[in-house]
Amino acid sequence: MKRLINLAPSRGGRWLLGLLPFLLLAMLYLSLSNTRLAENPNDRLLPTPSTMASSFYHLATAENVRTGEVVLWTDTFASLERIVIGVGISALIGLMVGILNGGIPIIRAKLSPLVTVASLIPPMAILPILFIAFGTGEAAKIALIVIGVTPFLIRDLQGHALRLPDEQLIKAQTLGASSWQVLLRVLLPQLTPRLLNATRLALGTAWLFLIAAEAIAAQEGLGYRIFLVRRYLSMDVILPYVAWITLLAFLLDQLLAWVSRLAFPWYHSGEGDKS
Amino acid sequence: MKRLINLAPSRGGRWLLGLLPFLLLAMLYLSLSNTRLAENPNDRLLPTPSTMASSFYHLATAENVRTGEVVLWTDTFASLERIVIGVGISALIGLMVGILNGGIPIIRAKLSPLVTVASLIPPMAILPILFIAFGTGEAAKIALIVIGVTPFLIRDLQGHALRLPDEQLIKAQTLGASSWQVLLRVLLPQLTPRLLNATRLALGTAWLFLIAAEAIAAQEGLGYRIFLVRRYLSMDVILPYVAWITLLAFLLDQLLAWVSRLAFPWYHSGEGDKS
Amino acid sequence: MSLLAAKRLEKHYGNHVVLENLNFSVEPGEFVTLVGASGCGKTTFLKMLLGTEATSRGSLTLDDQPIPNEPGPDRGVVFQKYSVFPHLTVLGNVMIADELHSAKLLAKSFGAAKRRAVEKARSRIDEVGLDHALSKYPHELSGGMQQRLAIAQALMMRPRILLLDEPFGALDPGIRQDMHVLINRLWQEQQLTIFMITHDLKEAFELGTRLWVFDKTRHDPQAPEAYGATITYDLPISRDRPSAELKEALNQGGMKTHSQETLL
Amino acid sequence: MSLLAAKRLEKHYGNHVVLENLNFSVEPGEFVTLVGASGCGKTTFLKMLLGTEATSRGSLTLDDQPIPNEPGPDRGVVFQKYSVFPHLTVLGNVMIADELHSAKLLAKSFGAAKRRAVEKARSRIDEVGLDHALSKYPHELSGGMQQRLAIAQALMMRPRILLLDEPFGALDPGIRQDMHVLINRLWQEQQLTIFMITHDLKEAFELGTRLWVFDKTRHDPQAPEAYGATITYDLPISRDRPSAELKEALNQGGMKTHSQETLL
Amino acid sequence: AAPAQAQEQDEFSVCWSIYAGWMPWAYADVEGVVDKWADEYGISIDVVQVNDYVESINQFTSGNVDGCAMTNMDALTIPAASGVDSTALIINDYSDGNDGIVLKGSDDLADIEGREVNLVQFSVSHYFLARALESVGLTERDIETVNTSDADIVGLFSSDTTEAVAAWNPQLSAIADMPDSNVVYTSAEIPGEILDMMVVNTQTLADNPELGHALVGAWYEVMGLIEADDENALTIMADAAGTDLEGYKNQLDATYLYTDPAEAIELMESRELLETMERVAEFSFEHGLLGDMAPNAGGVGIETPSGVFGDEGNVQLRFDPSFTQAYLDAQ
Ligand SMILES: Nc1ncnc2c1ncn2[C@@H]1O[C@H](COP(=O)(O)OP(=O)(O)OP(=O)(O)O)[C@@H](O)[C@H]1O
Ligand SMILES: Nc1ncnc2c1ncn2[C@@H]1O[C@H](COP(=O)(O)OP(=O)(O)OP(=O)(O)O)[C@@H](O)[C@H]1O
Ligand SMILES: [Mg+2]
Ligand SMILES: [Mg+2]
Repeated sequence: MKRLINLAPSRGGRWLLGLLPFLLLAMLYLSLSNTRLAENPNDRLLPTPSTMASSFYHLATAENVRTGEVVLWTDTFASLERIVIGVGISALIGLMVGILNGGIPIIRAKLSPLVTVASLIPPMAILPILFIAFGTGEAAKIALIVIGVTPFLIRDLQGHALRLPDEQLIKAQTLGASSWQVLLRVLLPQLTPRLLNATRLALGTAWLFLIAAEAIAAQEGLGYRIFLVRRYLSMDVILPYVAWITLLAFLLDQLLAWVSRLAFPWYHSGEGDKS
Repeated sequence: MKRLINLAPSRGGRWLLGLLPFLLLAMLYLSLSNTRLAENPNDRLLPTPSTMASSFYHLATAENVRTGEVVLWTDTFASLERIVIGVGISALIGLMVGILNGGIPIIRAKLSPLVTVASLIPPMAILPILFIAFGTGEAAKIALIVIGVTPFLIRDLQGHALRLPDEQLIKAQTLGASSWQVLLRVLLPQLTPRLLNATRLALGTAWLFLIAAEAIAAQEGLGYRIFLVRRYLSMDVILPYVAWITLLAFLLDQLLAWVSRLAFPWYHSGEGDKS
Repeated sequence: MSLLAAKRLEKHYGNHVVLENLNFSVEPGEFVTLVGASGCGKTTFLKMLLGTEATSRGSLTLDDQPIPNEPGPDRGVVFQKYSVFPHLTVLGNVMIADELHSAKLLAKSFGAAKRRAVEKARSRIDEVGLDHALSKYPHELSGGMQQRLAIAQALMMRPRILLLDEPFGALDPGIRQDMHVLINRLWQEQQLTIFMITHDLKEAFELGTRLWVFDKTRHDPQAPEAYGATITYDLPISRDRPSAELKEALNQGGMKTHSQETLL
Repeated sequence: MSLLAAKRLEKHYGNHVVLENLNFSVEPGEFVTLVGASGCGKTTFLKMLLGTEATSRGSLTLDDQPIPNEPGPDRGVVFQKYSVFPHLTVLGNVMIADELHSAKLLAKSFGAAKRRAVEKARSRIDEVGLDHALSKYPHELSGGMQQRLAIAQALMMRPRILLLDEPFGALDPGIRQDMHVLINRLWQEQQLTIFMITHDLKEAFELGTRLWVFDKTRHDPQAPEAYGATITYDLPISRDRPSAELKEALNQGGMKTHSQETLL
Repeated sequence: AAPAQAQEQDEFSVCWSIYAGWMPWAYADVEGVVDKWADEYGISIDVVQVNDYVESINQFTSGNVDGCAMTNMDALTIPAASGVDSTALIINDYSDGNDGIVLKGSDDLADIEGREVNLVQFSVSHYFLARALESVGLTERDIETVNTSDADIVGLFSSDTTEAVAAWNPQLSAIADMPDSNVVYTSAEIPGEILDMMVVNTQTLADNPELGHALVGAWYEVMGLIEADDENALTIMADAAGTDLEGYKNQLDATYLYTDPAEAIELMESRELLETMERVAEFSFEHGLLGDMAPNAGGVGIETPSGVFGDEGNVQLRFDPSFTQAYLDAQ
């Protein structure tokens, strides 16, 4: 018999094994749900899959009488728009400040402590200030995402910039590069794939802030819906919405990974990190 | 003249430069605050530093008439307790699952997909579910922290476990180690400092969830107080509390860093990562 | 009955044939040195001896039994890198073998057992000349000291076979010379059977009693992965300079650059 | 007037004296090879020539002017690792020098300028034999090809001085031989002044016209950092085998292991 | 414990959230009034404060607590509509100005037309807003509603982009203090419609009447203190609400507290209560708050001493004066 640590499942087996805990969870849910519903048929806490499916189907197809909009899609587009804009702005700021901080010691000396402190402040706690500064519309929600995500991106990119081998900066200078040219042709292109990677890591946090922002004040959005129907304990809506958000998060993540592989082959097969 | 990228500030200069943006921010705040207060002396949004200081002093010293407790300390202890327990549980789970996942291929095949999916679910979206499932006691708040932080810790530690050179696992086996012994004497001690490091990274997120949870259901705690006085827009309490939270977060982070350096000298001066 | 024997042994990764048609038998006490171009499969071969890579075809036997399919205490190993545990001191690194053996559950010994293990480890450490660095961590040691430590560690369990994968590749030439003396002494004292991969033909000659050259006998430029390497030369070595005949053979066998480089 | 000259040059890091009492003058067209024990300060010396490390005391002049305190296009460099840009293809890596020069703002050329740059780069790439790999990224190249690319890149700006820090240290012996031929040819064709650090004394003799041995002349076992290394031997090399006298000198000067190893 | 399972037990929990009319629970909890009454009936009652109002009701609906302080409308649309048979044990007050609509730049309610209104959607604020719109001949189609968490509504109002809010106290008074804020409509204009109550699970109450008696007893003991203007008690309540004595008294001024149990009984038995509930049910039905299954406003039956509104076979919300009566009789 081989030692446990030396036993590797086959390819197909891995697939099945991976599915196993999901099946177990599903069965656990079903049995709990059945017990509760047997006791009280009106119980909303653990709805049956069919209830959830029909609620979700309803949300995904029925047009609102007043506006003619379909709830699920309105929510999805509103949320996606916010997260894409928010993360986009963060990425831009992160890239620029990260390059400047990482490449120019004098700027790093100025900004680094500020970024460190900023990254420690829980953005949720300073909401009122955000409202004053950015109003209560889309701007505030996007600002919350930006404030929540940018310090992480800056620190990550700054770290990567500092970890670029000195040899490359020296080499560029021996080829006659000015400071600006070093930033533009050595740091920028090498940090871009790392930005994509960092953005993928930051997406989770971005979703968090998006939902928090939508819980506070919104007229549509995935987080809005969850926090609105929460008062009716409509788990038949909340659970499919959570699954839907998870799926969207997964797809966004994969999209970024795919773009990165396509655009930066040297990064993924080279010495770049393997994550 | 040297190129900009080659100019490094002196030690003392770095210190001063780092202070600069904070001074600028402070001045900006003061001028904004003055303008608002000149317009409306009752404005609560941007209180003067002296107002904040006296409010904070009051919270930090005045005993509550009925309980004899000092608000700031009650809040601080309640929040710290939650965060320490929550992060502690997460770290334990993270370490154990991380080691098992990283060390034993068969377990990894089973759990890895589940962990991946779990890490994609935005915990904020299941916040409503949590309170319903766990009630409003400490359990729900700690559960939110655990749910929010554990998947990250597991993935990080699993990654580190997989990145340990195969040579070490093989070496241990040639010395006669069983699977259990490999986990215990090779993986566990080498992952512990990495756990501390990962925990430091996760602390920011943990604070976020703590505050979010305390906003919904709590009877004391830093997040609770902020949300309580938010009803009156008492920024003279909120702003010092935010600063206090930031300070606590910083101290916790430094504490972990210090413990790690003390306990794992080989990790910090060796080939371990430099963060 | 020979210690190790192979018959028409092959190793593939998918369609990529790495090794083919290996036939040999090795007696206890031999010191086999392995040379060959980079990527020709020397490490892969060592891994098959270790048991971390399965054989693809043919037979590989230890004491006439198929070789165990995972590492065990009868076969010690020293790699070029990562051979010692960074989280253990010199003493801890050497003691661990004993602890794994005597404390099945905790893999850590206490009291008298611990004192015995320390005693034993110290004498091993003395042997490799690290007695002044007992409580240092590997990152505080130079490359040469780390490899000594790795050797002391590997020999704690008194393995019958010692596998060395370019153990001195990363060392300074001066230090390397000291290591040669050390390994030679240990080999004789402990009656080990050693397999050592090296890129340095001179080293191979200096230490080994038997030299294996790994190379491809067939090569298809269109499909470089279609054929694998095998043992093209299996030469007994006496401790003198290589004979002219040997040089000749090597020059023709694709080892030109190696021999030119190190044999002048 | 000599190209480079040093007078009582020293380099300290805090209390740690790395180099002391360096005196030399180097004429255009010399090929200086630097050898010395690991950690004795060879790379530090090269960095002072590059301008990335400041001198601590004494003078170091280029054309009788204090050496510029940052890298410039007159001094090209090839490191052992990280010498090429991973995000650029072979063509891009070589073109970039031209682009930095001709497009100050975007550092990227277009249209006719681009065609000219490509043309120029291709001829350089041809010279180092990488013409078949124009659009490959460095990670797709072998170690030897990467170093060739680094050399082609470094020579694009026609530097007067070329600094090489163990450029071939990571290469296979066979490939190393080819690189020797290449660097020798380029040195002669372009009338470069070359400083090359190597661990391989044979390489140092084969390529250089002048050999510098870095070593400590004073050593305090209690305070190993109190004294620095200096140039203990400054030997002109003819392309023949080293004379017996030289061997003798080396044997006594602490270079024993090096010479034993590579000169047999 | 799931509601249907409720049997005889001796440990109970009730929850409340911060609102002027419910602050007596804070006092009753920390000063041991509830414990005293619970001991008297041989049970124990855990009084839990929940920071977020909606969450507190969810705790009740999901069966985590046995009772919860909530308004009449939320009692109907959340637990009752979810099939949790609920009993209004105590009617403690009605909002007499505690709810208000605030506009920026105008003191005329009619100017709300076309604006975005921040409020807690589908809450009693929403109902109140609908009633306000009705009074000036507008409907909800003439405005846009933005769901807003109640804790953040003050911060939002100080933002330039906010045009109108509907809020309750204490937020309302904080907003009213701000520059350019005009309170254009308050609940004082619809007295007796927005009722604040203590709601208890009907089944639990039926199985354990002691719970009802203990809660009622504790409540009216504190009411006595308020009636007597007990500064100490009021200060404790103010402190728990995050304000000072003066601020809290201002809030109480906008709250019509039924300090006299007889008055509360009178309201429960009155015809007006049933009519109010009918109006609330209709509003809720129009907004889909009674669930997709409800065929009409009467889908969820409401029972008061003066009669039943809606489906008699599906009565889920009951107003029960008997415990208050028992307390009165015992005094
Ligand atoms: N796990 C693997 N999967 C597929 N191919 C592999 C694997 N391991 C090794 N190879 C291939 O097998 C061949 C032999 O590799 P090996 O490491 O044994 O060479 P080597 O002789 O030790 O080389 P070096 O001298 O550089 O260490 C290489 O072409 C390598 O690409
Ligand atoms: N930035 C630095 N700060 C302090 N000490 C340094 C620094 N850089 C180098 N040193 C020290 O200077 C000495 C010389 O280092 P250097 O890298 O020049 O050696 P080297 O001769 O190139 O060695 P090798 O052959 O291993 O490359 C070493 O002892 C090193 O520790
Ligand atoms: Mg190998
Ligand atoms: Mg060096």
